[in-house]
Amino acid sequence: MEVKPPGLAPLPIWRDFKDLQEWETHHRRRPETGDKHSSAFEAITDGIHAFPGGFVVTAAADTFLNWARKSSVWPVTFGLACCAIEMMATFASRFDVERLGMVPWASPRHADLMIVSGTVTIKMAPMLTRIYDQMPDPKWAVSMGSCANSGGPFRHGYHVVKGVDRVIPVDVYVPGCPPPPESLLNGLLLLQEQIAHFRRTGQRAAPSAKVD
Amino acid sequence: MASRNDSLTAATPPAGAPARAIREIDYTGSERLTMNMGPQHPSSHGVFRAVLTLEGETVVGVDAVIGYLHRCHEKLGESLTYVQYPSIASKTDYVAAMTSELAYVMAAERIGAIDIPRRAQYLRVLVAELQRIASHCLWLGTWCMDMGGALGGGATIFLYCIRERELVLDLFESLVGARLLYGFHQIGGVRYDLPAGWADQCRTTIDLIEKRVVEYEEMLDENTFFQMRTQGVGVISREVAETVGISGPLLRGSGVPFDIRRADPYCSYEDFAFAVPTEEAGDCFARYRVRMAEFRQATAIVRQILDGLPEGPISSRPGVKSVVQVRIPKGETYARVEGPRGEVGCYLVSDGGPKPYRMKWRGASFSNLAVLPHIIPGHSVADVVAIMGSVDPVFGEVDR
Amino acid sequence: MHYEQARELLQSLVGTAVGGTNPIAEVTLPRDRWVSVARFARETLGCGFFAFSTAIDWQADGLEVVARVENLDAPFAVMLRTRLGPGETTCPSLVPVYRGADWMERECFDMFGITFEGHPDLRRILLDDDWQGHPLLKSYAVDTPYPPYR
Amino acid sequence: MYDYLGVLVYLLIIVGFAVVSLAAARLLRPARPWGAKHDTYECGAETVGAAWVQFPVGFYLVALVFILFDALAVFLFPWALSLRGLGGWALAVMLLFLSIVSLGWWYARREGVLEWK
Repeated sequence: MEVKPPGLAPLPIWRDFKDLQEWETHHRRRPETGDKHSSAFEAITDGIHAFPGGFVVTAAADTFLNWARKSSVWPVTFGLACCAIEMMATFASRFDVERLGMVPWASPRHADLMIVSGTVTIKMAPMLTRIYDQMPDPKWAVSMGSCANSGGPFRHGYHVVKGVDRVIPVDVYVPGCPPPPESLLNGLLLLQEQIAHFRRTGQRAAPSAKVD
Repeated sequence: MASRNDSLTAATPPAGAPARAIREIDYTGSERLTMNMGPQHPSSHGVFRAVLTLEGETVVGVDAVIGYLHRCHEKLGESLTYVQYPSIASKTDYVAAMTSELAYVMAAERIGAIDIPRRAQYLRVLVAELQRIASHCLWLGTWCMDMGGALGGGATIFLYCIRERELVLDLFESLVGARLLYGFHQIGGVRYDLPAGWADQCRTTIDLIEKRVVEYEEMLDENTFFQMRTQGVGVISREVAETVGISGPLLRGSGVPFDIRRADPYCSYEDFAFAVPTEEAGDCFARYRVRMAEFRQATAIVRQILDGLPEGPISSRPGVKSVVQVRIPKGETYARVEGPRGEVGCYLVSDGGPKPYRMKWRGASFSNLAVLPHIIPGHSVADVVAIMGSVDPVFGEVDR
Repeated sequence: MHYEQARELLQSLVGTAVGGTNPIAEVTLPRDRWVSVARFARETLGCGFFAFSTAIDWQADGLEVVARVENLDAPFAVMLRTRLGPGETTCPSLVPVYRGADWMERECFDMFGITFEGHPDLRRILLDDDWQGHPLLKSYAVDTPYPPYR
Repeated sequence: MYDYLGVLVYLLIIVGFAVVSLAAARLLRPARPWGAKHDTYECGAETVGAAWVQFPVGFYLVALVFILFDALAVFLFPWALSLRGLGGWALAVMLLFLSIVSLGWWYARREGVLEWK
C-alpha cells in the first residue's frame, strides 16, 4: 500500500468533508410546500378546485394576494459593507424605495425581504442565517453586489464565504461593485415581478451547491 | 465575563473635562444584565457587536467584538500586484474611497521615488477634499438618524444630508464614472482628468453645500434636545486620546491641534491655506463642531484648487498594459493620509517584486473604535448610540 | 523636544545606530528592552501618540514586531523594531505603556500567533476564537478552505 | 332605547375589525416554525447571559408615577368637554383637585424619582 508522505496530499476540496455533506442535505431538507399560505387556506383552495371552473376563483384570489404582498415588501436593514452605503442612498429621498412600498425596517420580525448588501464573512454567516431564519414566512432574499453574489473581489480571501447563496436561498442577484441605486431598484422590481406570480406551492431557489 | 470588564472599567471616568455628574446609585441587589448591541443593529454603523454589561440603564462594561467584515485585505495585499490592489484599497474605508486609495498609492510611490506631476497632485487634493465633504454628510445624516427622536422625527437630517451627498457623488460620477468606489488613483498619478464644464458644476455644488451647512447648524446648534444628548457625553481626555491613538476629528475634538495635512504635508497640501479646527471639550458636541468646521475648510480648499489648477500631464507613468508592469524596488515606508475619520496609513514593505512583501493597513476607525471601552462605562445605553455615531467608524477599515 | 535632540537621547540610551531621515527615528531593539525603551520614548521623548504596532513574517529569519509612536507637538515619530528569534513567538506587551496597543497586539496575536506577555486580555480579535492557524504567516495559503463555507 | 344603538354599532365595528384582521392573518400566513425562528432576536447573535435579572427599582418608580398621572387624565377629559355647561364652579373644584395632585408631583420630584442618573 503506497504511503503518501505528508504534505504532498492534494488540498482537500469541500466535497470530501463528511460534515459538509450532512450540512448540505440538512439545508436542502427545507419543507418546500406550504411556504405561501396556511394549510387551512390551501385545504379551502383544494376544495374549490373540486368545483368545475374553480381555478378562476383561486387564480383571482392569488393575484390579489400577490399584489398585496408585492406592493409592501419590507426590507430588513442589513448593511454589511460598501453596498450598504449604496443601499442607504437607495432608501434616501432621491432613489426612494418607499415609492415601491418598501419601508426599511430594523427588526427581522417585521420584515419580508433581506437585502444582503456586502461581503459575507465566515464569522458573519451564522448571524446572517439566524436573522434570515427569524424573519416570518413568506420571505425573500436579494443578494446585492458581487461580494454577496460570489465573494466578489475578496473571493480568494480565507475568511470570505463565496457568495451568500451558500448560506441562504437567494431570489434576485444584483450585479455591480457596488451596484448603483438604479440597478438595485431594477433588482427590486424584478423581485416584485417574481412575487407577483408567486406560484401556489411557493417553490423557491434552493441554496446552490457551487463548486470552484 | 464581568471580571474581565472590571479590568477595562478600572480606568476611572476621565477627569479634567466637566463630565456629567454621575451620582453613585446604591442599587441593592440589582444584578447586571449582559446584552448584545449586535452586528445587525440600526445604530451600529455596520457590523459591530458590543456586549454591554448593564446596571439598569447604566453601562458598566463594554466588550467590543469586531471582525465580522474581515476581508483579508492584508493577506490579499501580499498576493495582488501593485496594479491590482488599488482597486480593492478603496474598499477599506468605503465611505471615503478617494483617501483610502491614496494611502496605498503614496506608499508605493514613496518607496519607488516616483515623481507625480503637479496637476495630478492638485487633482488628488481636490477629490480628497470633495470626498471629505461627502463623508461628513453621511456621518451627520446617520448620526442624527441614530439619535432620531431628539431631532424631530428620525430621518429628517438624514434625508437632507444624503441629498447633499448625492450632489457630490454626481461630481464624482461625471469625473470618474463611479459613485462610491473609484479607481481614480494609480501609481504615478491620476487616471482621469476633469471633463469640460466640470469646474463650474463643482463651484455651484460647493456654494450650495456651504449654504446648506449653515442650515444644518441652525437646526442643530441651538436645539436643546441635541445639546442635551451630546454635551458632556463621551468625553475623551487628551491623555486617553493620545495613548489609544485616536486621530482626526476625535483627536482635534479633544484639544490636540494635530492634522497630517499640516504636520506632514503630502500631495502639495502646503500650497493651500486652511485652518485646523480644534475644540477643547472632547465630548460629542465638540466633535460635531470640529466636523462642521471641516466642511468649510474643505470647500475653501476646493475653491483654491479650482482657481489655481496647473496645466500638464496627469500621470508620470505610461498606461498600464500588464499586471506585473509596475515594479517597486526593495524598501519600506509608512505613508499616511488625513482621511475624514483620521490618520489612514499604509506601512508597505517591498522586496523588489511586482507584489509587496508586507502591507499593514492602519485604519483610522480601528484606533478610534479602540477608545470606546475606555469612555463608554458610566453612560446610559442611549449615550452609547450617540458616542458610536460621533466616533463615525467604518468597518471596512476596522476589520480590514 | 525636537527631532535632533530626541535622536541623540535615543542614541545614548540604545547604543546602536538610529536610522531614519528627518521626521522618523528608527531603532532596532533587543526583545528584553522593548518595554523600557517604549516607556522612555513616552516619558522623556514625549511621544504620547501611539500610531500602530504590527509584525512582519521574515520566514526563515523569524518574526519582527514593529511599533510606531509619535510626538504630536514637534511632529516626529519613533519606529521601534525588535526581531524575535527564528522559532520564537513571544514578545513583551506594550499595554502598560500605551492603551492603544491592546487591540493592535490582539490583532498581531490573531494574525501571526505572537503571544504578548503582560497583555490583559489576549484573544483573537478579527477571527473566530476556534479558528485554526494564523493567516498572515507566509505558510498560510490565501484561500485555505474552511468547511462548510469553503 | 334607541339612542344607545350608535354605541352598540361602534362596539361591533371595533370587535369586528380586530377579529377579522387577526383571523385573516392566521388564515393567510403560512405557519412554519422552522429553524431558529423561535429563538429570541438579539441583533443576530446568540443571547448572552440571562434576561431574568432583578431590575433596579428606578424602572418601577417611573412606571408608578406614570400610572398615577395617567389615571388622573381620565377625569380631565369629560370635565373639559362639559365645562361650558357647568360654569365657573366646576373650574374651582378641578383646580383644587389638581393642586392636591401636584402636591404628590412635587414630592416625587423632590425625591428624585424621575431623574435617572
